Amino acid sequence: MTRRYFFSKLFQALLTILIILVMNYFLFRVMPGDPVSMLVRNPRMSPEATQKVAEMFGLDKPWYQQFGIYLINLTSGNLGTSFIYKKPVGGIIMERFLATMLLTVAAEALAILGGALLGIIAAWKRGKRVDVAALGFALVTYAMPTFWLGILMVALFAVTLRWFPTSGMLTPTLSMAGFWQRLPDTLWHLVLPGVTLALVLLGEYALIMRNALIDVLTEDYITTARAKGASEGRVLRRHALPNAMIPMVTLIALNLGFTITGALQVETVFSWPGLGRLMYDALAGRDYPLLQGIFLITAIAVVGANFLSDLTYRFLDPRVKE
Amino acid sequence: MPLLDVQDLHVSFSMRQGMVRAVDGVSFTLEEGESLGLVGESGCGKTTAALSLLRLLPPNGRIDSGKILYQGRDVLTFTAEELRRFRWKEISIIFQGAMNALNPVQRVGDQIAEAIRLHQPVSEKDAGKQAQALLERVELEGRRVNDYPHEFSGGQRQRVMIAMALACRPRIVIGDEPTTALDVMVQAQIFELVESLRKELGMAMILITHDLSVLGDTCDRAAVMYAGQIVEIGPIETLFQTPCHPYARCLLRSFPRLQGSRSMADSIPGTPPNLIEVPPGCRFHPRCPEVMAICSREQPLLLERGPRHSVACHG
Amino acid sequence: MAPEILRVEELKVHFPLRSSFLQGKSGAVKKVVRAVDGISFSIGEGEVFALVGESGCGKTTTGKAVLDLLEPDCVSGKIEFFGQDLLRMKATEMKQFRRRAQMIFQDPYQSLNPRETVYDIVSEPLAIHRLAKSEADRRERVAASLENAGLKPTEDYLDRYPHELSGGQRQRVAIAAALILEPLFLVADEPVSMLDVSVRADILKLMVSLRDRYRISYLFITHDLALAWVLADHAAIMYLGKIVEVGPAEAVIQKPRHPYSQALVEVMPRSEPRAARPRVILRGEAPNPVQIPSGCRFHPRCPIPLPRCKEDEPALEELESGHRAACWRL
Amino acid sequence: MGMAGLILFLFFVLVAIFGPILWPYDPLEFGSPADVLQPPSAAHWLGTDDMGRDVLLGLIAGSRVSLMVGILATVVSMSVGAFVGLTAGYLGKGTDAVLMRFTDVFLVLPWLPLMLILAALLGASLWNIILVIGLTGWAGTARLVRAQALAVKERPFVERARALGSSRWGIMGRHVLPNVFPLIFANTILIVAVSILSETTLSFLGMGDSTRPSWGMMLHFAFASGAISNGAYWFLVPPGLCVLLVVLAFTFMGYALDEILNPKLRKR
Repeated sequence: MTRRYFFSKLFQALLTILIILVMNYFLFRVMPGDPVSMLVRNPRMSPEATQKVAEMFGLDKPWYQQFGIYLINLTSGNLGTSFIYKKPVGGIIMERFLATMLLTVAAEALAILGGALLGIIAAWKRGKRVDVAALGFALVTYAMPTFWLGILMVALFAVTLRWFPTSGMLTPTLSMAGFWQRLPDTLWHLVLPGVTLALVLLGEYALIMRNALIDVLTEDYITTARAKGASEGRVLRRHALPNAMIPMVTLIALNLGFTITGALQVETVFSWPGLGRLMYDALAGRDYPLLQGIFLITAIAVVGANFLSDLTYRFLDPRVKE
Repeated sequence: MPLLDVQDLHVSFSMRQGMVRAVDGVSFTLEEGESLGLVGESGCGKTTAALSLLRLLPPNGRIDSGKILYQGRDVLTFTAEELRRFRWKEISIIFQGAMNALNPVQRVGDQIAEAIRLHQPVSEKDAGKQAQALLERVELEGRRVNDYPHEFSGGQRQRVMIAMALACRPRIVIGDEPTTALDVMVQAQIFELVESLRKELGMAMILITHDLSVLGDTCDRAAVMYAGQIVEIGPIETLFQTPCHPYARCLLRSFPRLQGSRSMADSIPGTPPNLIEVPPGCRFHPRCPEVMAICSREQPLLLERGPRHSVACHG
Repeated sequence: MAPEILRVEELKVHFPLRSSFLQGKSGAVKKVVRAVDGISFSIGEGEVFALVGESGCGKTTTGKAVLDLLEPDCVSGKIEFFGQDLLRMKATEMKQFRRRAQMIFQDPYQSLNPRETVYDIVSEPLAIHRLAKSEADRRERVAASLENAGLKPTEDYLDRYPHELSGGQRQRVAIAAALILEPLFLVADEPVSMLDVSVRADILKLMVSLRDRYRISYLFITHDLALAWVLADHAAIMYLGKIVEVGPAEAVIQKPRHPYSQALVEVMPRSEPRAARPRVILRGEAPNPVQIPSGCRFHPRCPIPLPRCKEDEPALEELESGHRAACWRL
Repeated sequence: MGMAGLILFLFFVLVAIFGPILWPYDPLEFGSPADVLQPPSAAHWLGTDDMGRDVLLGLIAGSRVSLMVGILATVVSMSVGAFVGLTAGYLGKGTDAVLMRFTDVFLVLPWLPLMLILAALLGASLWNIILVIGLTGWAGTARLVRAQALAVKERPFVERARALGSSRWGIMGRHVLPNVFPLIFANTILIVAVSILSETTLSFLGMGDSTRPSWGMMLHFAFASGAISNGAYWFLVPPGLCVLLVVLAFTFMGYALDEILNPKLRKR
């Protein structure tokens, strides 16, 4: 059963990636205007360069051949050449990917822990002042534009209070220093962007945790646990939480696309040298191959993370079959 | 001294519409090894009364007054820790819907073992072995300790629930409609199982149901409840053969039987009162086929009519 | 016997078990749920025919099948309504059939659209079949139907929503909506099992009175033998997709011959104190209709099996006039 | 809570409708150099921006853009989502499987890069932005509508209607849709909130229609002109606050409606 579940989920993930590949490809074909003229929209390109680009993309061949070439290129890690960096897109993205991962994972971990904790407290003190405050906090952070929260954080903690650096991932003077010197500095730089992204996610997690827990606490098996003589703390830990985690994991999985989106914004504000910052630059230079590559990589990362969360889900909820 | 002595119990719920007096002056006793039925329509307060014995009311419920004496000690005065040790060790419950009463994400063996380990200093391994033995006792395969609740059928889940209820060898088991939603055949199996285990272990039982006739197989005595109060309580034979309260008679007749005539009994007219504003006098009087003038004025007291048989009726 | 209105022959309902995408490719044998596995019966005019059995025995599926409410490719056999084969009806004939055959559902809390008023609900069949000549005619018919279903005065009910009614009243609304088409045949699937005890008798009495007044026939589906006993003219006991015993209610319920029917009758609760009445309680539960035992499908649970029960499946044999049972012991 | 949301919403709607009429504002007309990035004063209640324009006037003009994009984009995504969801839920089988796989892809996609690419390719006009936001945000609605349609389809009253002889489309129109609609409605309002946030983000990243500046675009200019390091909080805070309040208004209304229209049957 478990193996079948694993393969069926893997199959789904691969199918999703395939659909994304197809979409990514056609995104640039079905749009108004032919691809060449679209590429020419970049004013800095000469006619010769345009011709070169057309050949490079194989635009003179029929579409199915083009699609085949695209797929073959992809499997060999060739995502095309960036207009502005004049380098292969794959390499540029890889350089930045780790920075984004660091930010995203740190923020997500913080948000899950903080959100769960806040949700539990709110549910436990349902209707009390703590609950109302938590609810209000969750709604406000949810309603804030992510980048704006980032701007406020920079303005307050970096510019005014000078507690944290305003931007980047590393103090420039340390760029040649050893790893153990750079690590604390990078973590220092990570605080503001990490907290910003975490705050945006945290509110919704807290809300879900609270509602899930409140629902679970009215279930009959909670009464059973109490009747068995379990203490309130044990009821919460052993019976309520494992069940309340199920909707939480669903939300986290569904939210991954949103997390990436948030990360891209936060990176823009904090000049964090990840994919978001890269995307901002690519947009400014209308660098389509680069944009396409970023879209593809983030999409695949999200699908991969979703696959992992499906496996976690199976672990949390034995009722899930296929 | 009876094993359990409930005296003038009052329980209320605060609802948006007002205070619901779900249990309004209920008294009964339970002897060691005795089996008592608690019968009534839905909403009459029978489940609330039973949950109160373990102080397991939902957050909006409150025990307003009364005494629940277990072996002479009032359960309502227990500290949190005393209460925790009292629950399941002394009184356990078999709930109505076993699907919801079992934790869906925990193996049934672990759930049974938890009940044991909460009250006895045994190792996890030994508790697991005991859980397995308990499952076999309720005629399930022992290896199913590793299964999750959704892998059992409705009847089997109820067996798991029974195994769990017996885990600490309590003195009293409460069955809250343990066979509702089960087929008649499974229902009979469950009652037979409970009966034999109860006899074997010498436990007392409180069985809650809306169908008086199922009590014949299991109970020594029964109490009929209406609108938060007991209207008649007595030996099961007496209730079946010569029920005194008009409501008890109506309730008994409203389930058609295989034996006897093929005619259908009349329904009880009207609906049970809402428990926010109960009718004055006897609560049953607006629906009573034998109503008298006094019934709307004075509330009848639960008075003894025969050996261990009491009725609350002016008639 | 009264003229026959419904005749069912060798009705089978087999649902394919949903297999996963990968499995389907591997060419594995498709599993099938044999919910109804070849049953025959007939219902006469003005007759109440009770189909009794435990959950999962196929009684509800049978009820839906005879009203053509299932996926057509799952159903095989013959269902004749006034001699017309239901499974081969044309669209216009089917529309006509829908006027004549109706269903009353188990759960009155779920079977009425919560966003419609009583008037909307009861008048809907008129709209579907374009029967009302005018708005006044429609109003009149709705009122008459509500009155027939015992909801008086009708003005009190017309503008109310289902959630404003009690369970018994809702079931009456459902009955009124069925009655407005003047049906000849009603399938009643556990019509009182979700209702409070105190109102059950009223609904059952209403059903009987409609039978007496309009000669409506019923297929009455229930798990409760006692209800079949007070209501039915004929009764059939189902076990795992098959009818194991059928005949006049008097015979089937009071003198059951099949060991399963006997066990079912014996475990019915009685208002008797713990009498020393001997009774056989069958062990275990009915197996899943995906894996039906060989031979007599009841043999693994039968208290008195014979060696041949494992191999050969018994057919329904006539014991006395109209009373038939399927058991090798008989 | 719903009331507070409604009042906020009405306030912004009034501003959006009448504000630009009473106080016309041309985003292309720059103020005098002396007015660049001035803090709030009697002449300019909320100060001026990097081009010397009045921030308050910009806010008023931006309210119309933000609300319009939010609501129209929602109409687009709701239409697509409801259509896909209902079709999948009602037709079932193969159609359902294909549509839902496709929906799931859209559901997990990181929508910001997708929106940016689409906006860049289509060109950043107001209508394109509406289209882009609408076309990337329909998946959640489709899932919700499908789930609800399936749930309603399984309810006995639908089977009862079939037994009465109702046709498929008759059942759809009379029984399924009216019971799915309230849920869609509450969800719609929540989607407006998300759409407004999307528009703000797109504009902030420079993908807005520069002839119709929204709050997001004001923030874009503020950020790009270094308002953070200048301490020009009057340029940074008000547009963000407006977004926050409008989104909160829609969120409040959405939750309140959800509560009214879809009361969960809580146990006692």
